[in-house]
Amino acid sequence: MEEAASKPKISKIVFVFTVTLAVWLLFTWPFAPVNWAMIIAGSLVSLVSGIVLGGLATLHPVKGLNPVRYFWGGCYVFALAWWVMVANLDVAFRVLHPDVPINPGIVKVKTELKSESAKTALANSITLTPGTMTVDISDEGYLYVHWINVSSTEVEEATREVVGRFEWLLRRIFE
Amino acid sequence: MTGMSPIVKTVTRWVSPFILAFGIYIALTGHLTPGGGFPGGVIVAGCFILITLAYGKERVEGIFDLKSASVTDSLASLSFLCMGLLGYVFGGGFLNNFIQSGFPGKAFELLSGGNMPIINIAIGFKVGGSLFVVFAYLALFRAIEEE
Amino acid sequence: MLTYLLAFILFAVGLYSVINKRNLIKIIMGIIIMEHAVNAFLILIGYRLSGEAPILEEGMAISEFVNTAMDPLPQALVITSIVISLGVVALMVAIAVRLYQHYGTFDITEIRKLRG
Amino acid sequence: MLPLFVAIPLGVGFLLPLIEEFRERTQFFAVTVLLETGLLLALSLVKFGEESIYRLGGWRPPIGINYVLDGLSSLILVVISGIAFVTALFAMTYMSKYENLGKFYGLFSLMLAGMYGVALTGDVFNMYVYLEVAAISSYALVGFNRGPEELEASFKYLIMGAVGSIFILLGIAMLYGSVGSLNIADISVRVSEVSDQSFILLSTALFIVGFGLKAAFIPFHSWLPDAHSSAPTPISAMLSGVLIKVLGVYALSRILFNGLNLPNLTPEILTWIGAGSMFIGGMIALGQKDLKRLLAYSSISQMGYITLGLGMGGIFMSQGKPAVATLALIGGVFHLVNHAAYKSLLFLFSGGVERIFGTRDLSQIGGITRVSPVSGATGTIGTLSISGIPPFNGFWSKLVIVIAAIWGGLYPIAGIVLFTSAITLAYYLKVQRELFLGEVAGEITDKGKISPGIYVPLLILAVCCIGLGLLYLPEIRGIVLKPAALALQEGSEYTKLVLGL
Repeated sequence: MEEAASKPKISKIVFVFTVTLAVWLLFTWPFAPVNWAMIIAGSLVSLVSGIVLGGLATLHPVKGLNPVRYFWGGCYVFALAWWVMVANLDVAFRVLHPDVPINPGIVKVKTELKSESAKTALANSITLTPGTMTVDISDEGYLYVHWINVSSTEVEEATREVVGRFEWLLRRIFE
Repeated sequence: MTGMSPIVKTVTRWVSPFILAFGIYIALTGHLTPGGGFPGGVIVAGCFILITLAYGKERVEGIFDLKSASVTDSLASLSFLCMGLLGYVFGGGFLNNFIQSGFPGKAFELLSGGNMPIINIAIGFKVGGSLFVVFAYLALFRAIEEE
Repeated sequence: MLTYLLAFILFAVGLYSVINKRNLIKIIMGIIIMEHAVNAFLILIGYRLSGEAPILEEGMAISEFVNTAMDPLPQALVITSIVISLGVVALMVAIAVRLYQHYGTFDITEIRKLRG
Repeated sequence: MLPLFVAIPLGVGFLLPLIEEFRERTQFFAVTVLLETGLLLALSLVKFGEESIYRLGGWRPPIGINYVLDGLSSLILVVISGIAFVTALFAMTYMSKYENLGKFYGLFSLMLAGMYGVALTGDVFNMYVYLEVAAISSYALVGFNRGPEELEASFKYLIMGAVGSIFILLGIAMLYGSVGSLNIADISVRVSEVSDQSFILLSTALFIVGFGLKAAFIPFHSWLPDAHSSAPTPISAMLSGVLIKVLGVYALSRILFNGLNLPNLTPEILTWIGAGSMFIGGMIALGQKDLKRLLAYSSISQMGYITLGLGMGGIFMSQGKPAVATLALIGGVFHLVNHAAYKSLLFLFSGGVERIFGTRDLSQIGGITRVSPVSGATGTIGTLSISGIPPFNGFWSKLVIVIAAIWGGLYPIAGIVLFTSAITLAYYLKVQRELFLGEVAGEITDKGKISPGIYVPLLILAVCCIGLGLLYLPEIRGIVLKPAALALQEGSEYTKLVLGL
């Protein structure tokens, strides 16, 4: 699956170069009066970064240049923020409730996502949401999630509750 | 070393170009902002150490292995020394700023430091190379012994 | 005065660890604690209440800079001493690992072929 | 010119490991280092006797770092360069069978760079940095063979050295906190104006402990015999001959005499530390069986003489006896030069002995004069001069110290010096009896190993041992030793030179 690190393809180099340069320009913002020295330095640094680390970059760089994916990525940020807020209130309610209605445990869930990036984003999203935390990931597409209020230990049921809401958006972004 | 779980690998893949660029940025603008050669070099070395830890020794071999790290180390220190000696020849004193300070650009711009950015870059490479060598000798100790 | 006291307590903790512990790693940690005590002491010497970072910004008068900036020299000294202590600690750990390979233990009472 | 002293060894030190990454060229490394040290020796001889300062980066002294060349530092430069040259010559043959020689010579050059830096710099923190450069290289060099004992000695040396460095750094921090300057000359101006002298005294104490650990004064000596006997022979010669003097006594006396203007009680403490090191080191050396360990303990004892001379100089200065003070300081500096010569001779000789017999245990070897007359003769000269037999150099410097002690009225010190000389003679007579005069004992591993590459350096040092006694002739003394002693005694001259007041 992983290709040889020594021979990065040109497309990968271009992809890493573009993304790094974009971030560089965002952070230094040399445009108020145009600062050519900063822009040229940024291009050189991005080129170095692309040549050295291009081999590690995403496996399908063309996908990374598709603007539709970035649109869904933007949507995902807002959606995730909403879910995190809701989960926050839920956890706060459980903690402040006099009975402390929690039922912690580790459940096994299954994901339909295939690419490594999508799985990583999913795992990180689950961890970011209060109340759930990814513990481990297996090669067959199973995630082990620590859940503050285990409502079902069945794989299908737990998958629907924990993973379901992220999956459809992530599939549009990464696959 | 086989590396870590897919999550660590993927995140490493995502962030490592930015870490590298950030390290070089810190070293490059050492004369304008806090930072300089040493922190920048540490960040650059951290990037490669992260890749080594996440992917294992084999993966990093084509990029930045032990030999290229020590060569970088020596070359960077030699170039630092050369800058000092060039100052001695042209500027009248060891490490003198022989490119006039503030000459190409105005003050508070990237090219205003004379020879400071060059020295900072040399220090950055030196620190990055030597830190990676230290890491490689300590963390990959067994692997090197077995060869 | 509190500065001096704080640094000395930390320094004494490190020195205790170097003198009194038998594990190589604990001795190395003692050295690290001592170095950090001295570094903290140096930084605190240059501290000034409600001072600013010693960066001369565009359009800043020199007198204003002198009145508000902290002393940058101890910070330069500290970063140098951090670099040096990095080298020393790296060498120490490397030698400790080698010693462990030879003797199979980190206990200095069992690694005692040479007599002082 | 002065930065070249640091820049050349630094460049060579970085270049050799780089070349080694691509090709292993043993003799090339050795020849490069030999040329480097030869060049530095020539430079230091050309610069000898000159008084100048060098402003690094063009900044004027209290702000920037400056290099100072005065009587003492130019003498120290010659000593470092001379011993380094002879050691490099010796290592060319001796080390040729070892591996990783690029790293060995690289570290050797870095150690040289650090020592030159300590000798030249006029800034306390810069001195600390160079001191660490030299010390870290020497830690690595002690463990160069990577055997268990070498590593253990290296670790012990490393811990003690690191603690010493931290003490020095704390002293520097405290000094900066109370005086507000790092330039030695500037400190000597400002230190008398500080209202609260207690922190100055505290930092003085920290300096004495820290540099005492580096110089192996007697309560802090435990690392030295292990480190100096475990290192490869050329490195033992460098460590005992130069490193402990430059890093320990020279740096300490530079800061105390020129920077802090000798705070109260400091000269007395130095004197008694010197006397104690001298006496106890000699007593322990008497019982040693391993030749290199005996030499190492003898180093502790001889370092005591140097410290004693400098400390007595301080006492006489504070008592207002400048003439006696000069004599005592000359004694200390003179003994420093002499000890560098004969202790490196003896360590290189012990390497030759180890090559011949395959062991350093004194009871198992004997009759070296029959096996190798040349190296036997040089060894005899070394032992005779270290034990203070009249025509050789060791006698003259000890005589100067004793005369200074008696003239200044410190009779107990004079007594201890004389008694320690007797002890020194005793343990070197033991070495003589076991090593030179007895029958050829033990197995002679390979006679052919004593090649010219081994004994020519020994011969050079032996000639130095005979010739250095001439330094005390009044004409030569006025050029060589007296400026060095006056550099310590006349702190105001140093300040004037640096700050240009």
